[in-house]
Amino acid sequence: MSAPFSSTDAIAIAIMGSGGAGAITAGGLLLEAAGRVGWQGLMTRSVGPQIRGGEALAMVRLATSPVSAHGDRFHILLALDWENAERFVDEVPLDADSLIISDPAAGDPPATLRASGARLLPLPLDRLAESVPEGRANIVALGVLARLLALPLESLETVVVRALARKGVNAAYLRQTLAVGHDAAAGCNGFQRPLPPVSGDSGRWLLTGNEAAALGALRGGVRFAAVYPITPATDLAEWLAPRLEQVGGHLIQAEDEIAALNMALGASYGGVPALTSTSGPGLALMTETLGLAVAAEIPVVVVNVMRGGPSTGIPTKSEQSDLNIALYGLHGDAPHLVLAPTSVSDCLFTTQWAVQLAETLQCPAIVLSDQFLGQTQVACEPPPAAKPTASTRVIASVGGERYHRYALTPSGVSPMAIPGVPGRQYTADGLEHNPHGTPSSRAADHQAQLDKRRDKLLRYDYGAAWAEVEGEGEIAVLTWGSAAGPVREAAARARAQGLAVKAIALRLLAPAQPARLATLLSGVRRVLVVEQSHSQQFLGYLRAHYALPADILILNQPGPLPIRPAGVLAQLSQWK
Amino acid sequence: MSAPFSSTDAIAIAIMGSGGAGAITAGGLLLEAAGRVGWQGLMTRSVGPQIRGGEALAMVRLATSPVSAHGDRFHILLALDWENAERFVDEVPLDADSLIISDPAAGDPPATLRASGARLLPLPLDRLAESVPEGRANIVALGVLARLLALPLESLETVVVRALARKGVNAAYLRQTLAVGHDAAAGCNGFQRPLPPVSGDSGRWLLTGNEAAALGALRGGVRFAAVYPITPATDLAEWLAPRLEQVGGHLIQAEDEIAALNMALGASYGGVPALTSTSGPGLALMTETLGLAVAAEIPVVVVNVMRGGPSTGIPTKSEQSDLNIALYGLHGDAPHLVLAPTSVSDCLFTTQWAVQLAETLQCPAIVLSDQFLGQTQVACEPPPAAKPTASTRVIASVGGERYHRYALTPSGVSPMAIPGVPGRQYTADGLEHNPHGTPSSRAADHQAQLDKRRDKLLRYDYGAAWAEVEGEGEIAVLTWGSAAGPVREAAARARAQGLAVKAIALRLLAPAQPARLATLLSGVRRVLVVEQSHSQQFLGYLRAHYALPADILILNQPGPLPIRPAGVLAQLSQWK
Amino acid sequence: MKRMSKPEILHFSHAAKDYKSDVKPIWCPGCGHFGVQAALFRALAQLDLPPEQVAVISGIGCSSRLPAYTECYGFHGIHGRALPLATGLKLARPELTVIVASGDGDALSIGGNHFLHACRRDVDLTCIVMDNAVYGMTKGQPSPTTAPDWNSKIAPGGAGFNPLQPLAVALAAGASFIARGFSGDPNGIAHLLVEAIRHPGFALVQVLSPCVTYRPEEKAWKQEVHAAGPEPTADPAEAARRLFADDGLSTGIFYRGRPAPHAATTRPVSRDLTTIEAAFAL
Amino acid sequence: MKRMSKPEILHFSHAAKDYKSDVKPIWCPGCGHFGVQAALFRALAQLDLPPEQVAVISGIGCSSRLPAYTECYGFHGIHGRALPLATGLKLARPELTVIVASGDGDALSIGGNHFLHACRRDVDLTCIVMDNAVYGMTKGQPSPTTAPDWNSKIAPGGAGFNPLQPLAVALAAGASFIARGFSGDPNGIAHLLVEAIRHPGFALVQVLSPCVTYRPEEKAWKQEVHAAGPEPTADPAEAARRLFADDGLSTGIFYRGRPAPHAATTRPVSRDLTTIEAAFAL
Ligand SMILES: Cc1ncc(C[n+]2csc(CCOP(=O)(O)OP(=O)(O)O)c2C)c(N)n1
Ligand SMILES: Cc1ncc(C[n+]2csc(CCOP(=O)(O)OP(=O)(O)O)c2C)c(N)n1
Ligand code: SF4
Ligand code: SF4
Ligand SMILES: [Mg+2]
Ligand SMILES: [Mg+2]
Repeated sequence: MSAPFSSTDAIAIAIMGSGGAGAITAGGLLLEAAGRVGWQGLMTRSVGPQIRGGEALAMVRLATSPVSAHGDRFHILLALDWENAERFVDEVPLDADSLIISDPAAGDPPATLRASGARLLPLPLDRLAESVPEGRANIVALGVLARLLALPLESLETVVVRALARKGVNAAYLRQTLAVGHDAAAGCNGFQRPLPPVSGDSGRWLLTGNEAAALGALRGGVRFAAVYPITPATDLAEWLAPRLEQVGGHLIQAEDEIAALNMALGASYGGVPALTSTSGPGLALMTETLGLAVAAEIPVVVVNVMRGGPSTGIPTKSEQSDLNIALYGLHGDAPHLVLAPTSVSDCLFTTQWAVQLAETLQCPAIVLSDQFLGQTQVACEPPPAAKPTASTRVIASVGGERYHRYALTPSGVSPMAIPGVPGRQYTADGLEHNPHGTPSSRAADHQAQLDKRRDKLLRYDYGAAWAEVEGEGEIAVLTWGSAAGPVREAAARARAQGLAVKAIALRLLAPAQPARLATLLSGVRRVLVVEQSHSQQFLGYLRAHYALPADILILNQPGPLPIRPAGVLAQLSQWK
Repeated sequence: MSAPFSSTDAIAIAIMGSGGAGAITAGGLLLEAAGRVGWQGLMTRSVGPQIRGGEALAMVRLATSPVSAHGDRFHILLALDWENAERFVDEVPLDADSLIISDPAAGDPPATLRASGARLLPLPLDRLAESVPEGRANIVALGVLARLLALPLESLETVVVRALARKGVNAAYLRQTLAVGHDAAAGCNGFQRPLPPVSGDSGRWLLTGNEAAALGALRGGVRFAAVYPITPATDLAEWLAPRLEQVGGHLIQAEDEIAALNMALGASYGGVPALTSTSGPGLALMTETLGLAVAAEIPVVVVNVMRGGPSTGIPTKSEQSDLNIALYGLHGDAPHLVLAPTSVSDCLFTTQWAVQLAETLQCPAIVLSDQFLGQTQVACEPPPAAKPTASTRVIASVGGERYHRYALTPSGVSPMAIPGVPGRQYTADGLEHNPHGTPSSRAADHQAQLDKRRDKLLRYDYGAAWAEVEGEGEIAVLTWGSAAGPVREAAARARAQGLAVKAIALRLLAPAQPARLATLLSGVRRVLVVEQSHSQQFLGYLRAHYALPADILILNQPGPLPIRPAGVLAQLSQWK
Repeated sequence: MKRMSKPEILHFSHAAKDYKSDVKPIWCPGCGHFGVQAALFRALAQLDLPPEQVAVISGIGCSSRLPAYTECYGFHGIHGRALPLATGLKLARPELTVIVASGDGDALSIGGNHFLHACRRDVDLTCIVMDNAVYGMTKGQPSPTTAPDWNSKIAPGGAGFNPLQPLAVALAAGASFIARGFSGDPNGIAHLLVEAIRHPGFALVQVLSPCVTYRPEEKAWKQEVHAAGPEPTADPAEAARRLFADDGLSTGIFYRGRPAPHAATTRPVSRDLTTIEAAFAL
Repeated sequence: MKRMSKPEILHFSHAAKDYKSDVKPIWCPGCGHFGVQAALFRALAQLDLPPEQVAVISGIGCSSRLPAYTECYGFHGIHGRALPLATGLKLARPELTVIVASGDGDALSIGGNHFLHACRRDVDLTCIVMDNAVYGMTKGQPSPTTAPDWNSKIAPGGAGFNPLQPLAVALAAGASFIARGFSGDPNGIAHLLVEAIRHPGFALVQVLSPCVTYRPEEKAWKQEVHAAGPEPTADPAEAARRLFADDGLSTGIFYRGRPAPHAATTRPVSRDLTTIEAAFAL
């Protein structure tokens, strides 16, 4: 479940180019080829505002151990050209130890990049490409990188040929193009950044967080989905659609997000575990219906892949700023579940768990993923195999005595009848009701049902999965979601520097677990809170629901730039 | 602005009856007649589930000083019949000092009421009514109450005749019916609860909080409204519709709440201050559009009249459970204004202030009223006359140089161009943008605009109106909205018992004012938090944004029953 | 997809009263919605559908209170969203009979988008719109079917907007069964509902259902309604001709077309999860 | 109501280029929306409307990016909600020319309810729906106007639902001006827009606007579009006949009816606030 910190041997490579140059393609192939030799890593893409074909940047990080965040700087920036490079300079921090590879024919790197002091390795990428029929500079570049990283060329050949040959490119030419690049970099001693080969079991999975979340949903038993497209959540649904059909389920594109969630609710009311996926603006449209799911006690899962806000904001960039709406965005007193994956691959486990919790507790669950987690592709160890878990919903079976859908039980959960079962007919209702389900505005019924809906969440034992904890010490870092990646890495570095640090990433955000956190924080005297939101939403949440030591530091920043390990480490170092 | 605590001379009367008995009519006429002789008071209605004509209960409280809450118990319960009385017993606490008036022909009071030990005054209301042509028992009852309260009969005659004569009832008969009741109670010495006459300026206004809010909106300059009907906010719009037309404005009923808020936003973008009113489910539908108002910086006011939640909940009953969604229900980091009236009549000031703040700060403002504040009718001192205040929006005038709609200014507020003004064309946008307004996903632009939108709210000086404070002491009660009424009254009683208590009702909930509250709390060692929500939403908000003393008590309860002064006092007494 | 299968039941006839629950309606005495309730029970009895195989889904409004008054499975959802709830249920559980109970405000105002798309999708649902040209539950505001000059508190002198013709809109949007009834004639509605439920696509049944409290003048509908005339047509252009000339008070089946290609059916499992997961392995 | 009055301007002619801003479109090269942009500029120039008297309001989508590319006042709102934004603006500021720029997803999927009610209300707006039968901005999902068998990632093999006929729906819902153009013919669209803007009620102009990236086959529209034929009719039944027989690729004005009674006008002040407040005094 837990993805350990990125090892310090990690190498970060940025590939940049204008529309059509193939930077993203190259980045993806590099990651895949690296995965095939047992390396692990991730790739995040960044693109310009054009709908299609604009400038693009692939950010790849590779290591021999799991990678769950970007690092502080890039070791290699490979520019296919310098058009619109200015757009990306913020995203590609370099230093004097970095290497810039570019074609001298494309001109000099922009001054902002040169100011980093990075060394320059000029290579005639275009001319080299032209030396091979159908040759392309991005493939030459991959050959170059293979040499510098000590990545076996065969691995690259396999993935490049498989990916591009089906687009009609001649396989032999592709191999030749790679070789040209590989050869051209042969003399570049001193520029190499080899990663050691991985031995032993090197089976790797290649997937994005959105795919992982969708798979988690399938494993959890989801067999119905209704969605409305929205960046950066659409690809989750696009992966799910054909697979749901294959397992006998169904995905429907609804007319809007309100319809999507209501359709999911209808299916779940009918006994079929259901899901929708969306992002901030869509989640905002769903909160009324989420309240219905709370009051009528219908399980449903909403995967919300966060992007920059407020409003339409920055749709293609990551941010952790939907925490508030996920926790508090329902009107009335409406207890529900909020969970957050702590890494790209953890999207699988967390979404599966969310389905199981929603089904068990007859309650909506929101999974807070984000653009980084959702759209970053990782090469990682295969997640533990898990049989698809059956829905754990408590069902009312056929029976004669009067059925009370909202009966008050010790656990707070009452057996739910599924249409089709004789003798169990009832009306699910968002109006306050008595245990039978008949609308009631009496104080006693309101209090009893409010208690029931709260208590079923509070009495449930969530076990250790509620948070991911690494290390021990008087200093704790509290974080969540994609910020957990850089925190994990910073904590490991701090430990290496002799600072005992406990890194805690909450996976279960609601209901809050004050007793559990108190246990984790016993002996902790100082807390650093790390989150990617402008208004310190996570800090506010912690203050509202948990007892924290007096000595608190906060590191928060909005998107689109990621939190980097060095930033976290700098805060921790104040306590050295 | 501040409505002082209810004087201890207050008399509480409940009038109850089945469908068509006229209990609510009688309650309203009693309050109006009392107001005409200078008394103050309030009336809240409670009805059964039937759409029309079901059983009803009027709860009236009268005093010679302002009344802003219901008391601990009722002095008089007048039952026109006992049908469905069980429905209302929770809402009408009685004690041995109470008086039950009912017609012996209607049978005995239910056991639950008799258990209170209240004295019984049997009066043949129906027979008395039959003694007059067109006579009705509820009017007889008013005659009885006039005698017991020492309310001059002429005052009742005036209001009863004015109200019912236009429905075709003979005025002479009405007077006769009142007299019959008045006479019948003549011998009831020992049952009297006279209020002393009020001398001096006794001009009174009779209005509900929803009417007061609508008037505040007009005073603040609102000239456009778009609404979708929802209980208990509909009557705000119904009062506003004809009056907006009279002042040259316009109200439109939209197809749904999303359309309503977007229409208001369109009008405001066009330079016309605009409002919508709704309740929980409608507010949930509006949060996406509220985010647009934040990002595009368009002023707009949403009056949210809270009802029991979650989901459809208890539409006709009061609760303070939309605090979370109002504060945190927008996706992304979306700073906005949230205000709450502290009494029925304060709905006027607070809504007017909300309009002015929204216009000044180019930001949406949510006014959190509730069913109690909105639908309770008060007889009160006329609010200070105020000239309609012009909109205080900073407008961009005609000009030649390039216009930056979202320019970074010291105050954070940038001049807004109004369509029609030449040379100032711009595109309002919910996408993140640079100062000019052009969409941008750059980190620096995002940070700058997030800072701007936060800082304009933080830098503004809200003055003393941000909270309503009464008293001094080491104990403070922190509350908001309609809970302020019983808190005020309990604090006054505590003071009378020698306990120094400071009562603080926050009128401005967002942005939080930690420095101001710290000043108010300096010297305070204990805090009691009072709110009408099941999940302690206000306490969570306080903990998240304010520094509080360690010694905190919380008194929270969901609707539909009101918080009563005795409940607050019982908590305070623990600190005696 | 995990779902219940239609149980083997011993055949027995259901009577209308078997579909009535013991919850007392909150409706005003004389409300048109009582007629719809009675008609629904008769139609279900005539079709002899086991109550547990029927789901009645609604939004919010006086009309939308219907589910709890039936002995079927019910879902009283939120305002305007009954159709997507019902669509999700039907797609997940195609063997159930799914009926939507709605009002002119619920279906045509806040729910208008779902109405449009339910017509277009033509999923096998029966949608009853109890049309009283007013918001009853919120005490008398104009709805999309209200005349422009109807005076109300919120729109003094009238809202000024032309009423929507729900049947014409439904036809244009793709609904494959379109009918209108009058709540004063429960047998007539029962007949329409039987046909609507039997129809394998989206079936719209508008019922003129007077709100005696806020639109007492609608009691006159009893005198004004009249039969639509010729037999239902299967030709959309002909149906359009009739509906564009229609006075809004004629009853009967206007259109019964071929349902659209889409049908809610259970798909067989064609691949197991392990095979699906294998594609992630490098 | 406080509002700007139309300023006395020295009369001068505007050229199409006067309506173009310096913001560079994010559209793909060859996108149909460029043609709509050009047509709008020509129509505004032909009507000689001062740019500051025109407001272009949109939702979200490639098509909805139009406002910032004009030199008019603009509002790029949220997905699906351009029509209510525009309605509020027009009611509050009747003297402005208000134009809505939308797409098939924006106007007909998430925005369907507002579309329905904008038609019904018939407020004086011009609504351009750039229809490419796809969600361009989110990279290629089916929209309400997409054919049932169009294959896409989210609906492999096709979504299976019949496409919506926006013009027929608009007619049934009450729109008083209905036309269709093709983005490959900017002059043709400019003509339709001139008529639409002049029309005093709700004017719908659907523009077939190919998405060259996700629906490259739409480039064939150039060969397939054809003139609608006869003159516009003012008879809804006749318009219905035409639209129900229409192939979706004919261009021209289908319907120009009498706008509905409602008109956005400024009302005179008839009472001051003090008089209104006086009613509260006992
Ligand atoms: C989101 C939301 N908005 C508004 C309401 C208030 N509301 C309840 S019912 C209703 C109108 C019902 O009208 P209709 O569907 O015609 O039913 P009728 O009562 O006339 O049968 C409204 C506006 C609500 N419950 N939820
Ligand atoms: C509430 C919400 N849901 C979803 C989206 C994502 N989204 C943006 S544009 C769009 C579809 C646009 O399609 P269309 O209107 O046809 O415009 P086109 O890009 O094809 O011109 C969607 C679904 C969003 N921005 N907001
Ligand atoms: S208000 Fe009208 S629609 Fe509602 S129950 Fe009464 S009569 Fe029926
Ligand atoms: S994706 Fe399609 S609609 Fe969008 S800009 Fe490109 S061609 Fe135009
Ligand atoms: Mg109705
Ligand atoms: Mg489109």
